[in-house]
Amino acid sequence: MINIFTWASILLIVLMLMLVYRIIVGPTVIDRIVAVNVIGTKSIVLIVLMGIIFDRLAMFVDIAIGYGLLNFIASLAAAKYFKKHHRIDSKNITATEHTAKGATNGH
Amino acid sequence: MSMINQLPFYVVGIPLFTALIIGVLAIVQPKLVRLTGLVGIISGAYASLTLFLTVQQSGTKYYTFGNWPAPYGIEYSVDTLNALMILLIYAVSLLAYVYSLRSVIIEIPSNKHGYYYTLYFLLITGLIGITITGDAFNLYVLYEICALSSYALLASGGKRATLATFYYLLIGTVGACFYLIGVAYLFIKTGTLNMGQLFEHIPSIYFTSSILVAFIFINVGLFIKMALFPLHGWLPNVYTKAPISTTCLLAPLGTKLSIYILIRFYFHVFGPEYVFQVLNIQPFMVWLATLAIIVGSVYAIFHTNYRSTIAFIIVAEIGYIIGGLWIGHPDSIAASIYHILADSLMTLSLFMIAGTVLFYLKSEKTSAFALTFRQLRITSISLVVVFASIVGIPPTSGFFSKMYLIKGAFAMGHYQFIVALLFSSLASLFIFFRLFEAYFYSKPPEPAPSIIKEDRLFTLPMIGVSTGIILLGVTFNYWFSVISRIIPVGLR
Amino acid sequence: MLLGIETLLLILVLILAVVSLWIRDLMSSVVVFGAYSFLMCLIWTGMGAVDVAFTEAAVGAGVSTVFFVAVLFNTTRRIQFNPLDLSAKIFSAILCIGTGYLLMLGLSDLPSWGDPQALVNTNVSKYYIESAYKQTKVPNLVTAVLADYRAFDTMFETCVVFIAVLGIFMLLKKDGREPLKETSAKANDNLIIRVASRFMVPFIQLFGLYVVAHGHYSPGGGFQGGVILGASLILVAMAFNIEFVKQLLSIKRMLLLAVIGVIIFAGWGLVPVFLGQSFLDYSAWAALLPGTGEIMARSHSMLAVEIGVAITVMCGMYGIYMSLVSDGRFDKGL
Amino acid sequence: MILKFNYVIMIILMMLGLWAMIAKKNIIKKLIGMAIFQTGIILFYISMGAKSGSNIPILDYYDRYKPIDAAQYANPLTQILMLTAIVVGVATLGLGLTLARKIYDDYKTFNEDEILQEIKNEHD
Repeated sequence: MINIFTWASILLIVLMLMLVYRIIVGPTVIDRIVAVNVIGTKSIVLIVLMGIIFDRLAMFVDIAIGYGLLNFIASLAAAKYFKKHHRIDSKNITATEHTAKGATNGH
Repeated sequence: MSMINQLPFYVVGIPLFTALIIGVLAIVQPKLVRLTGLVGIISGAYASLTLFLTVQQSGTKYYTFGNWPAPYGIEYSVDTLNALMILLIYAVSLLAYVYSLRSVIIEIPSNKHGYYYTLYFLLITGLIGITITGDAFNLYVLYEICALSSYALLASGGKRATLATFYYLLIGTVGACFYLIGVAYLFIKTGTLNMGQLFEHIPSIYFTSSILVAFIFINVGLFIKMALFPLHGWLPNVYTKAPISTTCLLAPLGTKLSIYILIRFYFHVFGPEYVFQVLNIQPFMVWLATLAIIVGSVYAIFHTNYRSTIAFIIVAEIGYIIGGLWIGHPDSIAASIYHILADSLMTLSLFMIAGTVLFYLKSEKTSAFALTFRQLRITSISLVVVFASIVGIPPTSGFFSKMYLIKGAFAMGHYQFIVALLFSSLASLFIFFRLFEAYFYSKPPEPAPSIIKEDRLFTLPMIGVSTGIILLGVTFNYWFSVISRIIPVGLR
Repeated sequence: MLLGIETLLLILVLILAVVSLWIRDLMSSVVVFGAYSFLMCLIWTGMGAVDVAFTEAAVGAGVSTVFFVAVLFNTTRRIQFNPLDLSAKIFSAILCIGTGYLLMLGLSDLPSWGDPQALVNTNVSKYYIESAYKQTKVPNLVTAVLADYRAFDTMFETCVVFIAVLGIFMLLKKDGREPLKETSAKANDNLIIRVASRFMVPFIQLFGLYVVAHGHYSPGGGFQGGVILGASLILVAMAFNIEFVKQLLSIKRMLLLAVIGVIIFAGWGLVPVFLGQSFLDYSAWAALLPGTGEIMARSHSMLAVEIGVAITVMCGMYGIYMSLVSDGRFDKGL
Repeated sequence: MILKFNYVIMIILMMLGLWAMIAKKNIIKKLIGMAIFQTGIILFYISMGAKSGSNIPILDYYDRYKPIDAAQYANPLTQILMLTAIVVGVATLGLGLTLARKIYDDYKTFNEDEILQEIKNEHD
């Protein structure tokens, strides 16, 4: 049975495909993190839509909540990483980039 | 349910609960850790002995967890073969544990003994679990229990051990996953994971491609775990760099039990008819085993580091067992199973000797053995005994397994295997004389070294295992009569 | 099951897997791998495997990304150029194509995707679907089979988490306190994150408890709830600092709780042995729990073992994160 | 082909992971490959237990007291097996990352070639 919810889901996946372009090309890591985060957000909607399609919405909302909460933690970890390591482009990273010097400047 | 009926649970449950109790004691009261371990392992050994005798008397024992009938719950089915292997595991781990009581103090920082022994007992739990279980997926979980605890135990040996263990982790995961893929192909065609039920279903799908794929993947996965010749790359690095306390437990049992699982899968899942008649790969497998023996022996000769030599001797011995199994003659199969017992004891003895020499003389080079023969009396006696068994001199156990392997190979016309066996015997003899000649041809250092009194906790298990090797040989009639009952009717 | 959506997602997943392996920067690689796990979670949901999806969302997308970042945090994300090693590349490619070909060989025989009549769906699993509720009064069949029929597997699965955290402690934990190489900047200098976490953490923990307790009726259970609880502690550790979170749950207490979780599970299963039944036979608990029949005893026992699982998993995730991020010193982290 | 599309993707994913484990020089990449390899297997199991037109394996309130048609609910058994496999996977990943961390401490690099070079230098 194909109804509006199925179409909405397919549309969301097509949107995800567009984000994959940003993930592949994205010159810096930050671009990629943002793209991945948007995929994560769309996934939450998609889970709820699937719940409607399966006609068991109550079961899927739990997953969506859990998903959203944990997505936040992964993003926070990445953000914290870049608070310490300021280099966001991957080009020309030198071997000493991770040492103490890089950590403390900027404060 | 009486105590006797609970025995299949006890043999797994005792090490599990010992590990958990040690896990608590490690934090609360570290002094009691070692004593608890000793109590646990002795009571487990007692349970396994009782189980072995019971199974001998009253036949296969079944135990269902949660009281669910067989294909729905997880079932243990203990036949003579399982009971024998569990007895072996307890014998080896008891000796290895006693040995480790001293060696852990040397090798592991004192604040980590609690963690070490918790993992040690979980490893024993896993080893027993994979032996006894009757469920193909439960086997995977327990394999991972073994694997994960062994990674942690092996990697605690320092810088090089970490790298070797990292590769072992990758390849071990591949092995376990290949096994899981094989099980998936069986599962998708039969819808069950219980080994007994799989055995009933499989004749109906003998000629499909999925059972062939399942067979190949389960085999390759287990070959990786047992380090059969082309897939043995991980073994020498891991076993030469890891702490002796760990290798004493893992080296005798880890690879051998994978062979045992393979035998179990051949006999009780795929069925001997499928393995030896429907598939026509016997000559290929025997050649592979022959190559394993030759390559292992050649590498063993060329290494001067004692532990590397042992590692390659293990590779060759795996060739013996796999070759004997695939020859398919009742004599050679019985010899293979018997050799699992003999080789476990031999490997244990070799690594204990390696440890003692390393701890007292701080060297693993062949030249150190000149001093060994002068200074470490019991160690050198054990060395003679174990090499007698590896070379195959009666009345040690190695002689009988070799004799029956040759008998079986001769009957089936696999002459290259016999040549490889003899070559490997010569190679071991050569290795032994290289260790021994150092004693004769090197000048005794001035002043003459005094005899070191070896620690009781080192000598006791070494004497135990040497006695075991000889005893196993002397009583080989009994073991062969036990084992010949295990071989399925189709192969007798 | 939704074939169209699934097919699209599978293609997307494949692309992300390739990208994650191809990008020449470890941080990006890890982030893309996180996205890969997100989509895998969607695929499981679409195929009706909600519990697996939940676990994947919690473990794959959430915690394992954090583990990766925690390792990269103290090391490097640099990938340097290697001279092209053609023979190795060709060798591995041949090996993989060979293996893949073997797997394809078995493909022709497999039942098609989503066939309800395949033997895998009609043999043992049919029994579970038809009688699990009657025998255990747990409508979530996955929980029923996980915590009762195949509880023995689950117990060892809990052990696996315990082994992982112990193994990591064994390998990484440092003795005593080494002098710090660098003075840490004020660890908690970000007001927004701090305030946001202060609001979120209680909700996450409440949600985690709900997931553990409600596992009988909805997707979730010990693992998922445990991971969520562990993640809440990780969040505290990231938003404030490690010293702060250690006041909430010290390392020693964490280890003790991890083992106690396994003991709850195994001990709950051991009691029936003393009552003369087989290990993990929860129906024997009917004699001890007042006012329950055998069926309800099974149902309640499942809750008990799930609590054990949740405790171990919570401590496991927390312990792994803490060890990885502070390199076994437990002094400072992300 | 569409009827076995899932298996094809599963095989490609697994081989991709296996290839990364062997051919990639960076040990973190190897671990990512390992994780992809494991998800391939999980995909295999889950998709063999999916049934078209079925619902999630949680009994509806109205279904609980009636005889149940097994075809209406997805196969719970494969899901349980894979729950276990996921947890085993994350535990393996944790240990693998720990080992990688220790290797970095020892050799100051994640690159396999450099590590081997350093080992060679130590021997000389």
